[in-house]
Amino acid sequence: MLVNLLFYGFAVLAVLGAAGLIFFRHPMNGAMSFVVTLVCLAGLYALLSAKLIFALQLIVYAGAIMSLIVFIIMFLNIQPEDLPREETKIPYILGGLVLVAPVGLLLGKIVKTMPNFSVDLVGNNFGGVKPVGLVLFQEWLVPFEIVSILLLVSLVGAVVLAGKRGTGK
Amino acid sequence: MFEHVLSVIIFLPILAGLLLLASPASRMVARSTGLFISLATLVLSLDLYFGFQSTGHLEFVEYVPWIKSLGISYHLGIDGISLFILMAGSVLLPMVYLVFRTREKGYYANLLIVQGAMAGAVCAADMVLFYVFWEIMLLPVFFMLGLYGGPKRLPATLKITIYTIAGSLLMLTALIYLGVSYHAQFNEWNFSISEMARLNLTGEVAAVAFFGFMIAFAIKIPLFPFHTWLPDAYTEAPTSATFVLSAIMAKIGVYGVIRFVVPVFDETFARFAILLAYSGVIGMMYCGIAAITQKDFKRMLAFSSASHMGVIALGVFCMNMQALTGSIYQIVAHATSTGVLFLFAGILEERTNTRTIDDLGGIAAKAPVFALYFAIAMLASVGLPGTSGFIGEFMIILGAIKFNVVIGVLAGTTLIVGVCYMLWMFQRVFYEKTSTASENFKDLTLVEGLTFLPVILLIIVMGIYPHPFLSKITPTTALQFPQQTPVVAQAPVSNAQVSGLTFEQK
Amino acid sequence: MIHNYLFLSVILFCLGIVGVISRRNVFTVFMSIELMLNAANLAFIAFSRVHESMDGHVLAMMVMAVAAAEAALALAVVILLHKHKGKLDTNVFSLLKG
Amino acid sequence: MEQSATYLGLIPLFPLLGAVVIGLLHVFTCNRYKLSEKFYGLLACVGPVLSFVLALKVLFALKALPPESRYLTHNAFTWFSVGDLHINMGFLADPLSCLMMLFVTLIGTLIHVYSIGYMGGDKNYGKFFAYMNLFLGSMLVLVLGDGPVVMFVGWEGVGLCSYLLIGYYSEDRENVLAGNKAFIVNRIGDLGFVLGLAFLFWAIGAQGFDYISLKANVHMLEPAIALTVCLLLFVGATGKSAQIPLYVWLPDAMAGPTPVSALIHAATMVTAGVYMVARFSFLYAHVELAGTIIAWVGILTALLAAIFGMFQDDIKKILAYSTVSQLGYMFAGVGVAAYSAGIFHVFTHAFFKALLFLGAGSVIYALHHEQNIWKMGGLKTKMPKTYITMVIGALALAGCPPFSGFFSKDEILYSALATGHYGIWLIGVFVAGMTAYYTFRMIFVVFHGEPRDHHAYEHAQESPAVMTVPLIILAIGAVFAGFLNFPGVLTISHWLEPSLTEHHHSSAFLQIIAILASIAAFAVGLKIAYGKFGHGAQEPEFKGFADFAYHKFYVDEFYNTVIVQPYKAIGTAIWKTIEPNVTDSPVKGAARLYMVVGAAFKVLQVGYVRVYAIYMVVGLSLMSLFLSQSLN
Amino acid sequence: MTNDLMLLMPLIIVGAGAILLMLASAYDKLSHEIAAYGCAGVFALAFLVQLGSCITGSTALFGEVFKGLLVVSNFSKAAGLIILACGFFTAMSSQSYFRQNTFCTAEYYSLTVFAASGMLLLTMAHELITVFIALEIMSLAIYILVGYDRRNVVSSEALLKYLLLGSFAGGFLVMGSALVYGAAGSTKFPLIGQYLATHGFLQSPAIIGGAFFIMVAFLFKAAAFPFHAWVVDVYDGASVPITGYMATALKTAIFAVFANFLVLDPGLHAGWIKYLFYISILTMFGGNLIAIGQQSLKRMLAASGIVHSGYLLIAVVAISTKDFTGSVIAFYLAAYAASTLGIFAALSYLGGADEKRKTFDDFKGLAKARPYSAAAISIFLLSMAGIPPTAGFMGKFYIITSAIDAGQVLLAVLGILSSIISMWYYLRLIITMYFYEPEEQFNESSVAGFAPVCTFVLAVCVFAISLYPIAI
Repeated sequence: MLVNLLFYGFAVLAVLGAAGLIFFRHPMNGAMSFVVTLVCLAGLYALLSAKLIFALQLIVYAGAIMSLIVFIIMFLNIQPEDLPREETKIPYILGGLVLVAPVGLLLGKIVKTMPNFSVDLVGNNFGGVKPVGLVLFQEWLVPFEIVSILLLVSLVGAVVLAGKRGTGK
Repeated sequence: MFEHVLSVIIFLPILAGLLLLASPASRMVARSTGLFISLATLVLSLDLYFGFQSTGHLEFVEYVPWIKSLGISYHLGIDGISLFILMAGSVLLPMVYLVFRTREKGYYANLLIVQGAMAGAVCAADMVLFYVFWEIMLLPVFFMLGLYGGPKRLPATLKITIYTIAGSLLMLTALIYLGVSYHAQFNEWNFSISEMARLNLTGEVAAVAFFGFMIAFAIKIPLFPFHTWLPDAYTEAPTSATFVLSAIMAKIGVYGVIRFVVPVFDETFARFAILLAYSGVIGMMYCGIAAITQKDFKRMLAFSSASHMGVIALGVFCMNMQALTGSIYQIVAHATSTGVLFLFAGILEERTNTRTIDDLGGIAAKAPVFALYFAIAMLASVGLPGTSGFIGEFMIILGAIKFNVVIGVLAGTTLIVGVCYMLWMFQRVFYEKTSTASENFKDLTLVEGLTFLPVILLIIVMGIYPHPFLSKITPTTALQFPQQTPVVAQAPVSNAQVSGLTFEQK
Repeated sequence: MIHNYLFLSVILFCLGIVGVISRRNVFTVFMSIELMLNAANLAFIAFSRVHESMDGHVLAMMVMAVAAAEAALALAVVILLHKHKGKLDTNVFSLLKG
Repeated sequence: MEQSATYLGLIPLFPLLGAVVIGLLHVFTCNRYKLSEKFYGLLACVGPVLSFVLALKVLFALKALPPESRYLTHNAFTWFSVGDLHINMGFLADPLSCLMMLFVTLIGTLIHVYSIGYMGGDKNYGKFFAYMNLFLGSMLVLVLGDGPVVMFVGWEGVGLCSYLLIGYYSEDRENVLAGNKAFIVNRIGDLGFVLGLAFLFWAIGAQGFDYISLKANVHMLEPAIALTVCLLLFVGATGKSAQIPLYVWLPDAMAGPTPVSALIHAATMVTAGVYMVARFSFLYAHVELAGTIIAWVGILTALLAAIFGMFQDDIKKILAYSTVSQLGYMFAGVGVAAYSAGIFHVFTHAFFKALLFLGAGSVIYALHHEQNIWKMGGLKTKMPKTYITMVIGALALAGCPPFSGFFSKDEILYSALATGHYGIWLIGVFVAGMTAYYTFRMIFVVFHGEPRDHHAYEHAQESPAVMTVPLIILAIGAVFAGFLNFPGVLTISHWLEPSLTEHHHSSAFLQIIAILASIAAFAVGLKIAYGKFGHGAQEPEFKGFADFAYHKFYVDEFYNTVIVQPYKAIGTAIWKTIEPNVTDSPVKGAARLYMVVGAAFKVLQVGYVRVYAIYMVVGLSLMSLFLSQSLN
Repeated sequence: MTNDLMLLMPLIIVGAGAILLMLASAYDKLSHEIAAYGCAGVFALAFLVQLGSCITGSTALFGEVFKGLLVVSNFSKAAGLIILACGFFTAMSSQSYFRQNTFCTAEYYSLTVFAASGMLLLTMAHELITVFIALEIMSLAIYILVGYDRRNVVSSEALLKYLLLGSFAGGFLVMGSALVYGAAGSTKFPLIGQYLATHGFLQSPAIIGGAFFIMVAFLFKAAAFPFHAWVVDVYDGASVPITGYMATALKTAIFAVFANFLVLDPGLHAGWIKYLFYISILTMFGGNLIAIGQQSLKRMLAASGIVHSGYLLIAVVAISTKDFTGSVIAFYLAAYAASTLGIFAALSYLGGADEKRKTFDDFKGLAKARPYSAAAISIFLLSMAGIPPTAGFMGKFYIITSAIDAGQVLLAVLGILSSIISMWYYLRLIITMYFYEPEEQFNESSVAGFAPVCTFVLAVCVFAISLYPIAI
């Protein structure tokens, strides 16, 4: 019962946060409300007894990535006049909702066709660090490895694009 | 007579042309190379001609598998139909190098390439190979027209190129459809032309494929509604390109009809033959009438050429042996008459710097030899008995009557239509008072005279003693219509023919 | 009820899409894309709960990693653009068209 | 049984070779140095003379044969042979072609000789004789051909020659236009001819397409086709022999040199049509209707031409119309199945009409190419030989007994009467009178009375012998040719029997009536003419019907406005209007559409990244709509 | 095992080479010329190894090593060959390109190689998340290369557009894989295939939806119709060699993985034919219509790239799921890559400093000034237009054949129609080059470099590929 209450609480907050992300004019506000969403998602992960992911969500997403974004926003110290004047924001959002509706309906249909059962917390160390780590390094070695390449690339990219550079030799 | 003579005939000019293009050769070198190569080709094809057994089937066959998985092969061979188009090309093209001097390297190189490509298209016994050469044929014309053409050349170039390529791409689809349905029916891939006759094609898709081929050929020939690229292209193109287009390339369109459409799509063809025949006849009259009031004699010849092609195509659509043989014979006759007329037009243009008929006059008095040659070619093209033009035209009309009386009668009018514009043009250019433009018109030089002499003689010989030529054609055409007995003078006339005729009377 | 989780992820996903197509602020657009990824992650976790297998968790981790990488690059781009125009408006950058 | 005679092939070959030789000589020398006229003249006469000799040889060879198998053939080579169509370049000499051949070569020779004088001083002397020889050769091919297709070769060949010779003085456009007219009108006829051949071939041609086989198979022919073939072939004849409605080219053809008019447009070529009909007598004899149509067309042509002839003032035009009129007689003859009569008239007509033309030529020559009879007069003292010969010719033409014309014309009228075509007979007699009238109108105006143009009169003089001798010979022919068909003597109709399919009527009573009628008509015509012009008369100005007739009923103008101009207009319309705006419009439209749509799509690339995202989502949601349809 | 290692060798070489280049580029002494040679060397080496393994013809599923996440098939090898060749020629033409454009550093080449490694992974990947990551490796590298000219706002704009839309599409890919995972309980192709074999495609909506989202991502990268809008701008903004690289190598990788994904179950393939049919038609015609109006050469080529994706989609529609060889796709990709790279190689040395020659008119009369280059370019254009005897013709021929063979006659006909439409803008360039008088002398004799060599090598390839179609 408590689980359901928690779920609904998190869900509503998450949706609200997402809505806020979309609505707020200033990216800073958007970022903040997005953080709310992320935290709620972390809670939901916990409810789904994914302990490791719960932690990662909080640390990596809500922690690292968002703080990075916020930092950049601050760093560029955007004045309101720098922001795009989106008079047509609301119509666009409504139009967007209409446009997206079919996709949502499709997904909803799909979800309905799936088996449905109650999720109660799984006791044994499902989703704990050790088992997930085992799965990761036994089954999913290749993605893990190539993710490192990906990070490398983005590193180089960040350097190349934003870093200092003398004009080419 | 050695192996691979066809390959040599095809690739010798092409390679020579490419080499010329790649090399920094001078004009003179280019011209003499072209002359030499084309003469060599001529020798080879004469050798071929006299070695030709006229069995009615493919001869001098070369077969090398190309794409095994699809049964596509490098497969060459000629029969009575292709032989004559090949010969026409080999015999006529050397003249171009002799007649026109002041041209650039690329001009001669392109001529060589187009010669080889046309030979290839005619000799190809595999559909894909045919298509390849068919497309290559166009490129040199494209460049000659665009680079060395008249002032309004660009639109003409675009029009002919896109028009033709559109047609041939449709043909490509149809051709692949044939190959695939062969795969479906006989469970093996094969693209060889002769095999396709085994297909039995029915239904609407077959009809569509039929039109895929037909439109491509109709554009090349060109048949009536598809001829609109012709006047501009023929007029703007440099003379020898026009010559190539009218004398040989158009014929390859007809050849395609004979080679693909007639045997493969027999019943579909029979279904639409009447339609096509009408378009041929209408085209003949339409272009013939349009020709009469042309101011520009090259343009007039363009229309007249279109008009003649209408008749030739008609001969194919009439689906009987006389008409078919007639149109094959007419192909050569037309190549020798109208083609040569285009060359003469080029000479006129070179020496008087005008193409307007009314600026000329009295040339007959100035240049009797030229006038004589021109007159003979002209009379051949109006189908005067005793010239090559008559035989084919007569047989086509004969066959047309057999095929359908109305069409036959309309086809007959070519006798009148042709003569109207030709005589009028001849009068205004060669007779009457000498005009300022033709005041100091030089007669043909000795070289030119000797260059044209063989063709002029050919016109007459083919008119007076055509039998040896026909005897090489008839075996093949006889195979096209198995129900008709080949050359037997005393074959009894079947009542079916007579009654059919009387039926058409009612 | 597992469906609720899935519906939630669907809703978040759609909101992400809406954000992308309705906003001109570069940051907002980026965060909307992140939102979509998170929605997907939620689905992963939910499904792995359904299947009682932990593959989904691993996949979610991978997605996070990719998201991080993208974010890094994206922010670099934002800085770059800000250097050029001092604006965060995507519509400012429409020199290439036609 | 079959008789082969190789030398048949030589008969047309000699003139043709002559043509080639002379032609090449002329072409290659004319602009550098001139060969002497004598040389050309002699060279030109060789061919015709040789052919004439061979023709005589043929005559005797034929006489040697029994009548029922009286023909010689020579099969030179297989011309072309495709499927059932099997055509030899073969020659057939039977009494009919032998007769034609004889007078063609004879008159041809004479006119060649005459031309040597007449064409003196012309700069294209060689060209002229080349054409003449070419003509003679083609004419002989026409006559000797053993089948319709070979005949067609000659048929077109003579057409070509007449075109070339009419436009011989090619500097001024009128002549060339006249030549074009002749050739094109002939071509219209040829269309009929070719179509006729086509039908004939598909009907019965498969067993061999020469006269003998056709004659053998003619019974297999359905009536419908038979009629079609007959009429189509006759269309060809109307073109070549200047019958209604295609006669218009012949008067204009007088633009050519006079010997040409004499040889081609009077004696030989124009009679080819009659010859053709006679040739196909085995066919026409079976088709009553066709015969009747031909007869009526012929007689009406005769009438019309006679009317025109009465009001002309150009001496050659008068003769031209008389030719048309006489040709009308001939067709009336063959039309009523009196083929021998028709051919006989061809024969006699050849002599006296050639004579008249050459006479006229000599007058024109004397007056330095003056052709208007109202500028002549009183020449009989100046040029007696010409005068006498021409009077003889005139008498023959007018059908005065016992000159040749009388016999042949009377034969035709008699057969018309005998076969019950009374209308044709009446018109025939009437036209005979008119003939007498316009012929002697010409004679009187030209030779009697006072000279009208004194300057010309002073310089006028008798022509040289090379011109008068042929006149005299022809005059003899004109006088005596008629007796060749005099009952009792060896008759031409008897001689022709093997090669014609006809049956003779013999009714002394009708014979008498016919003869009397013709004589009366002649007398009346002569009387009127003498009354009006006997003592010299001034050029009358025409009014009313006369004026209408003087302008030839405006037929040329009619054709011009109804056929020629519209034809040209259509031509212009096609390439100026229809081609770009109708035929080409799909192509142009496609091109334009192509560009327009291209521009439209360019607009869609707005460059806003959000819009691109929207495109994506639109596509996405559309597809997901379809998908959610397809689900469950 | 060693054999399997050999099969992975190209990937390893490329990855290692990329890292080495990256490290080496830290040294200032390393001029980008040398980096170019190094990069080309890496590609060449990998290419040769790949060629060797092609000849041995052995394949591996890596069942126990990588749990079947990577699979080396003949198709993946062929695709890999094409990708490596593209990389090689790109490196070479960049070497000339950067003699007249100065924003190059050595990282450029390392990123090129990184991208290649991503592409190779993509061709081998048989698991959705691996696909996603490989895709991202490739994309990120390409993003950076697109925006490499930092001082040039246009290229930054291109980068922005590509990055935003690219990661947007990535989001769909992830969602799709999540759904597939939800239904099949795994993201490995073989297991998905098993699941579908037992349940049937149409009976499992989640897979339908998942596959739908995944395909959206692929179609985006392949620039299929509703997702094509970015292509023209991005290609325009990117530097010439990178444009060529994107147009060829990236497309190859995408179509490889697309085909691999579609053939994992006949039902899956059959289910999508209906949609792919319309998408391919729209792609062909949309691309054509965009290309018509273009003045800039790069934009025209970009649009024509869309059209060629349309043809490739025809091939994808026509592939047979059993005994899938992918030869048609591979051949067409090879033919297309040869001609496209050829043109971009030519542009990269004819383009002039800072790509000053962009539009058609800038190349007026090229034939007079540089006849051989003009001839080469015409050959490439004719090959794209599908005129025999060029490779493009054979490629088109195979595609049409396979389409008709698969009963898609209408699709074949429409494909032909679209190539008729496309004739105009190819011919237009030839006409501009040949039939006009030159307005300038294209005399950047200083920038010979390797690009001209590449151009002619590729021109030869265009014929060689068509005359010996070993692919089938």
